[in-house]
Amino acid sequence: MRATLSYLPLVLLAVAWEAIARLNLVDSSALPPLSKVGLAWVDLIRGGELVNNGAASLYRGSVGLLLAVLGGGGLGLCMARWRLLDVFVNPLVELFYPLPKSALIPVTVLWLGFGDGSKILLIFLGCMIPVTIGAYNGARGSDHALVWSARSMGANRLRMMWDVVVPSALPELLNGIRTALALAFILLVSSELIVSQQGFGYLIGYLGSTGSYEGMYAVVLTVAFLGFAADRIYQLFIQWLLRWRD
Amino acid sequence: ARAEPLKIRGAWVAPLANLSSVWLQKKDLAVHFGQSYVFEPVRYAGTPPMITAIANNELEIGNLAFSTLPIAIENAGMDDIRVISDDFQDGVLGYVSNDFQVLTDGPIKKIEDLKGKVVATNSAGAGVDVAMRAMLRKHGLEANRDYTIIEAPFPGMKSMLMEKKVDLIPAVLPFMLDPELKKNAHSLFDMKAAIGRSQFVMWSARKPFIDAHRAALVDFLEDSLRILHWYLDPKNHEAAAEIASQLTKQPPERFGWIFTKDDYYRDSNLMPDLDALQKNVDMTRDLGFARASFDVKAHSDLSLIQEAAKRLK
Amino acid sequence: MDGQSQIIIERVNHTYRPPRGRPVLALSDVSLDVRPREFLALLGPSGCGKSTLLYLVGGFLPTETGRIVVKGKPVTAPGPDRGIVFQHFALFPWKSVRANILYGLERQRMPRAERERRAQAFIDLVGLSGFEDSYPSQLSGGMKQRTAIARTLAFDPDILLMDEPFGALDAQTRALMQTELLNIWKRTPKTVIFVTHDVQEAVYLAERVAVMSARPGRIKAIIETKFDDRDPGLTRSKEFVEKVDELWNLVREEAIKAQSIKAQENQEKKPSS
Amino acid sequence: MDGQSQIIIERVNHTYRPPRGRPVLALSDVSLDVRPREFLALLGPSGCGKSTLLYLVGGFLPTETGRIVVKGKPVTAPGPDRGIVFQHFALFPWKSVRANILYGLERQRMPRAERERRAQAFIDLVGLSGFEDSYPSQLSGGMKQRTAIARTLAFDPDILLMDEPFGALDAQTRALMQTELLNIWKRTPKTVIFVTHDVQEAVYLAERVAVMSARPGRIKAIIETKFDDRDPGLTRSKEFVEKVDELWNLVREEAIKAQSIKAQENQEKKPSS
Amino acid sequence: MVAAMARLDDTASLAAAEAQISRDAARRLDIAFRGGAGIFSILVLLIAWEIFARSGKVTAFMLPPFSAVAERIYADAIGGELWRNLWVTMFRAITGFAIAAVGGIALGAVMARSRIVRWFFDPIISVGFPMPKIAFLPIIILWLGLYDVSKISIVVFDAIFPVVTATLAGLAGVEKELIWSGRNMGASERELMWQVALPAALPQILTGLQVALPIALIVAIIAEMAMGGYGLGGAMMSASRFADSRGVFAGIVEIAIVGYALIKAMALIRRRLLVWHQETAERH
Ligand SMILES: Nc1ncnc2c1ncn2[C@@H]1O[C@H](COP(=O)(O)OP(=O)(O)OP(=O)(O)O)[C@@H](O)[C@H]1O
Ligand SMILES: Nc1ncnc2c1ncn2[C@@H]1O[C@H](COP(=O)(O)OP(=O)(O)OP(=O)(O)O)[C@@H](O)[C@H]1O
Ligand SMILES: [Mg+2]
Ligand SMILES: [Mg+2]
Repeated sequence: MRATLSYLPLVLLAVAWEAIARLNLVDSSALPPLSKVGLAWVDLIRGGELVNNGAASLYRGSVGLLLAVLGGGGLGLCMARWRLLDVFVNPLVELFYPLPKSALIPVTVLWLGFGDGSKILLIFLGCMIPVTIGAYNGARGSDHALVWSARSMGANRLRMMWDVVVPSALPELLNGIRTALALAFILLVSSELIVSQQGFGYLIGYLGSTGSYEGMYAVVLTVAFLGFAADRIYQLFIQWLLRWRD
Repeated sequence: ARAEPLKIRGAWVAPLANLSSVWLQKKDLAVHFGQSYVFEPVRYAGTPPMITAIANNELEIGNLAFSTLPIAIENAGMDDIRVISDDFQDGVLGYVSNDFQVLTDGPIKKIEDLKGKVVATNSAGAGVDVAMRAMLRKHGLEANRDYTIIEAPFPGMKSMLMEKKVDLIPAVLPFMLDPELKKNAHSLFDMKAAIGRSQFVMWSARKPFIDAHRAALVDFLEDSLRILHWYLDPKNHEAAAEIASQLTKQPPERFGWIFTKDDYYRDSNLMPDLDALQKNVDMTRDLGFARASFDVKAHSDLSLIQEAAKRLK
Repeated sequence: MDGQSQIIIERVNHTYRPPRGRPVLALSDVSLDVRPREFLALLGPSGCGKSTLLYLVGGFLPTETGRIVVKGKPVTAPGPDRGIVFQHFALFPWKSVRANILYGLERQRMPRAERERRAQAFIDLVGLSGFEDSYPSQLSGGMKQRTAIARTLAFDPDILLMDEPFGALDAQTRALMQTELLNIWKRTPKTVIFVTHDVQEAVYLAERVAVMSARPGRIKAIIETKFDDRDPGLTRSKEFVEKVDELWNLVREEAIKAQSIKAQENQEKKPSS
Repeated sequence: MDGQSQIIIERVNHTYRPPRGRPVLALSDVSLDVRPREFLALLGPSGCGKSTLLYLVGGFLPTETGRIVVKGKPVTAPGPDRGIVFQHFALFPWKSVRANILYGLERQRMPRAERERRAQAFIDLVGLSGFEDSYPSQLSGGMKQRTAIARTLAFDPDILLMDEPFGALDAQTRALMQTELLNIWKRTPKTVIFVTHDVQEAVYLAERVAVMSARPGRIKAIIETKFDDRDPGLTRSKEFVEKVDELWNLVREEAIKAQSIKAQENQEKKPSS
Repeated sequence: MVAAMARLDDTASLAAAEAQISRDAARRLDIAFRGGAGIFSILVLLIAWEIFARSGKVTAFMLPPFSAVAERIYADAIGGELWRNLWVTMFRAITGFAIAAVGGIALGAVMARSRIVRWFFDPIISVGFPMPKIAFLPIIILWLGLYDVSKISIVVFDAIFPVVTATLAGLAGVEKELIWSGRNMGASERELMWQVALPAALPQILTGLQVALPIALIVAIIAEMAMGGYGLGGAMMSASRFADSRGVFAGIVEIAIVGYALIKAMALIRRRLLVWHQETAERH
């Protein structure tokens, strides 16, 4: 009951969609009614396409995201604490942030080809932005006295990073990861749209190019729903992790 | 022990239109598949990434259009690329030609009326785009000077025209068959009128690859021919429509035209029309999309497909 | 100066440079020697640089001019030989009371059972049994302070730097903690620098009391306050009261000076601004 | 109870319910009346609920059982009629000393010139001239505390709730601040609840001293400490020393009880865990 | 300046003043070094690029040498095309970013305060952000047209999410004593939000904005690539259509420079706004 109530806005949105399509407020070939999208979804599930392509996508997405969280988080934390790294690496990282990663495909395929590798790299690079910025700013803001405290109890620099800098950077870092989580889904689709044999992006591009918009939206909504579910689970995780805050 | 079968990756963009996109569905006809080669069709969002992929040895057989072939040779520096077979052609008598349509009760009555208007295209430099620009130029209209070009995906073209966001759209298969479009729009000119018969899309591969794997490629082309023949055979029309339906998630009734005369022309021997191609390439250069022209014969290697066709007989 | 000193502070200055605004000279030319096993109290008006001096000895702030030598080695970084109780506690907010206290022990690779036992002993010592699993945000001010004390005492550093460690405690708890601290100090060989605002406390606990001048902090005087016996009646003895008075007067002078320096600065500033 | 009381606290309980872990009963059945213009000190062992009681009167925590009435109206929300000095200062870290002090005055829509003048006066009063533009992170502990005092005094609330406001100050500055507080209290009609750990301070400043019992906090005793004159020699008078001793004994009992309650709880806990 | 400072602390010894001078010099050197080092590592990257491109391991199509790309940028700049495209893209990205910033902070603040608003937007944001908006391109074109409005809308929709979540997360972490303090001094709920909660959450909110800025730029460019029209993205797209590697890489470099400048500006704003914060203090 509570759950339905709290997701009522989504239901309202769905009703609005159905109404817009049914009332022909927008050309129904561009926006099919949600109910038809639902039917197409059932078909896609039955045919197994959604599951097969989804598995491929989720693999790429989770590897890319994982790398972004570990690599980006580590980089951000280290840049915040080690001056030399900050001075030499930060300019390169900042130069990299604003690049539309899809424009880098010609370069990324140089090393990784058009297979999973280049897509994972793309997701990794894209998701790195919020994680690195969050980790960097969070770590820079950590209370000096806490850092000192740990050091004076015998924590070496590395230990201190893990014991103090990471927890104090956590609120910002976690929010960065939340953004990265959502970005991962967007990047996943856009990287698979360009070239691939399977994946959500492949299905979207493929169904879209045949004009079967019901199917395309079914896939789009599946991606959105997975993103939504991931975000919900992640938020529960955050709550648990930050339980010490009052 | 036998050698590993050769891996051949083939590109496609549009489902149904490109043979690669329906190839695997009739894999059972491919007698050499898994023996001397394996075939792996890969979808690309357009031809430009294919060029990158070929240059990078990530793709063996590209699906280049007449307008992108010069780009691959000149800009990407792949002088060793060779046309090896046909995919489909436009403007062949008795077959369908891509259409350029306007609203029936709209303001555009003749091409000159497009001055100052907005024209949709699928992607700058694509075959359809080049043909359209050529036609407008014949009538004294230059892109960006006399009219605005915007890009939109093919399936969305109809809505854009109906909502009067644009004044001219290219109508390609299967979207030109849309009943609503048929009711409200009509043809202003077609691709045949614009550039005559065209060798629209053809399979292309690099010479070192061809030389190294000649035998396997002939096997592959032989199987491809078998598959094409199956699709073109009127006996199989219903089964083909069923495959199309499964692929595109649309009812089979909509695919009455597929592999018939209402479809693009496909040479039953997969033999490209090099004369048409030469004309297309020259025109692409004249429009400024390519810097220089070249002899298409020097950039094709038809011996493979000839050999494959011979074997089938 | 001599090999005998445990902590040598020699002509040390410290200037804070906020990102904006003018630099603040917090310590000027401070020299101080602390002998091994000595209990030294540090008195001085608010803002005179007592905390800053502890931070320098702790190795948290870099020594810019002059030098600080601890056990024969110049201080370059913090280390577990010098334990500090911060004025604002600096508890890890994401760790429970127990976990906060265990932290230093874990860093010393103490076996698990041993460190659990030790942590519990110090929790009991500061009277926090029952609150082992509370987070700092769920403690009262005094309880936080006691956690901080327990945390530092637990990992048993040779040198204790304590910045008003009993400031938030009620009189009785404070007396209890004083006794415990003295016990620990007597039992284990520790050198203590103890910042306090309570002159009585300073005289009662310390062997010597250093009085700092108003900002910029200097060592103004060092008074011996070693009494032969530390009986409960001590605080009422004439000797004791005299020492307290002497120190009280020294501190008062400085506090008044601090007020007037500020007033003067103020005067100077006014016309220009 | 009577129309005369400025603050009526009647059978108030307070339980903290942390999201995890067991609830903590901080106050149990506390009743206390404060008369208009009265200066009441609150003494009690660490963790007994003094801060909690101030939060309730301040309206920061909801009154769950019992009732709290201030100036005839039940407390429902905080308001500028009750100014509070928090134990941990709660300064706005993004505001300079001056801006922190100005904040309350701005909220009262005081004209600009007037509030600038008033803020400066209180900065001078607490001896922070020269640090007007410093941010809290650039102040020493005592300086932060003085900023917090100035901030609350500046906006001139009818009722002052002060939670160990002089805890971080050196003896002399503390004496100065005590005098200033008494001056302000005498000049303007203010009711004060003053939490302190210093029994002498309580006796010196307050007209009545309430002693709280160990957790869960109760009002254990209320002692009149009104002396006719507040001369400098007062603190040495017999009367005064006797009051201090009386209170000291009361507090000690509670502190010892607090220790033993904990020890007992501990005992009870051990076998089960 | 040093003299003035010496007078200020005239109680300080001469030695201290001298030490001061040498420290000041060291600091200046240090600042110069930091600026220089940034350029240094970028230079190293460019040189590595040039060498790698000329090494023969890659063709000029896959990776043209930097010098050729620079030439191309120069030509575009002289021809004026660069500035026209730059202006269009910046206009879209920055307008979108500004709307996302203001809207995101406002939405986050209102969500933190009002349960109803939170109830309504919470699931919508969770669904909306991971949604691949490219797929809605046809509808966006139909509704909002082909020009700036539709592109800016896409930018806003993608850039607002990090701002909203950062605002929410920041507000959730504000110490309750600060709020109490503000209440105590008579701040209304509105004033509390503006004067206490938001400033206290500012570090996190700024982090959200710092994340949103590159996203806004990227999305603006991708929208241009997908929908055509002028702008850096449009130019890059047509270059890519014609396998014009120099044009593509010129675009990449231009975007990197513009983005770098924007990110630096944002970092500067952060430093200015957070002078009071730990992170701006000297690092030891
Ligand atoms: N981070 C900082 N930035 C700028 N100035 C600072 C900083 N920390 C301290 N100061 C200044 O240095 C001086 C000494 O501060 P310190 O904290 O050492 O004083 P203290 O003796 O411990 O005072 P208290 O007894 O009030 O705690 C003060 O005037 C303070 O304003
Ligand atoms: N947020 C909280 N969550 C849970 N328990 C709390 C919380 N705040 C206080 N307590 C508990 O309530 C009791 C009373 O706390 P309070 O801060 O009122 O004590 P106090 O008398 O002010 O002590 P002190 O003199 O040490 O400041 C303590 O036992 C403490 O553990
Ligand atoms: Mg201090
Ligand atoms: Mg308290």
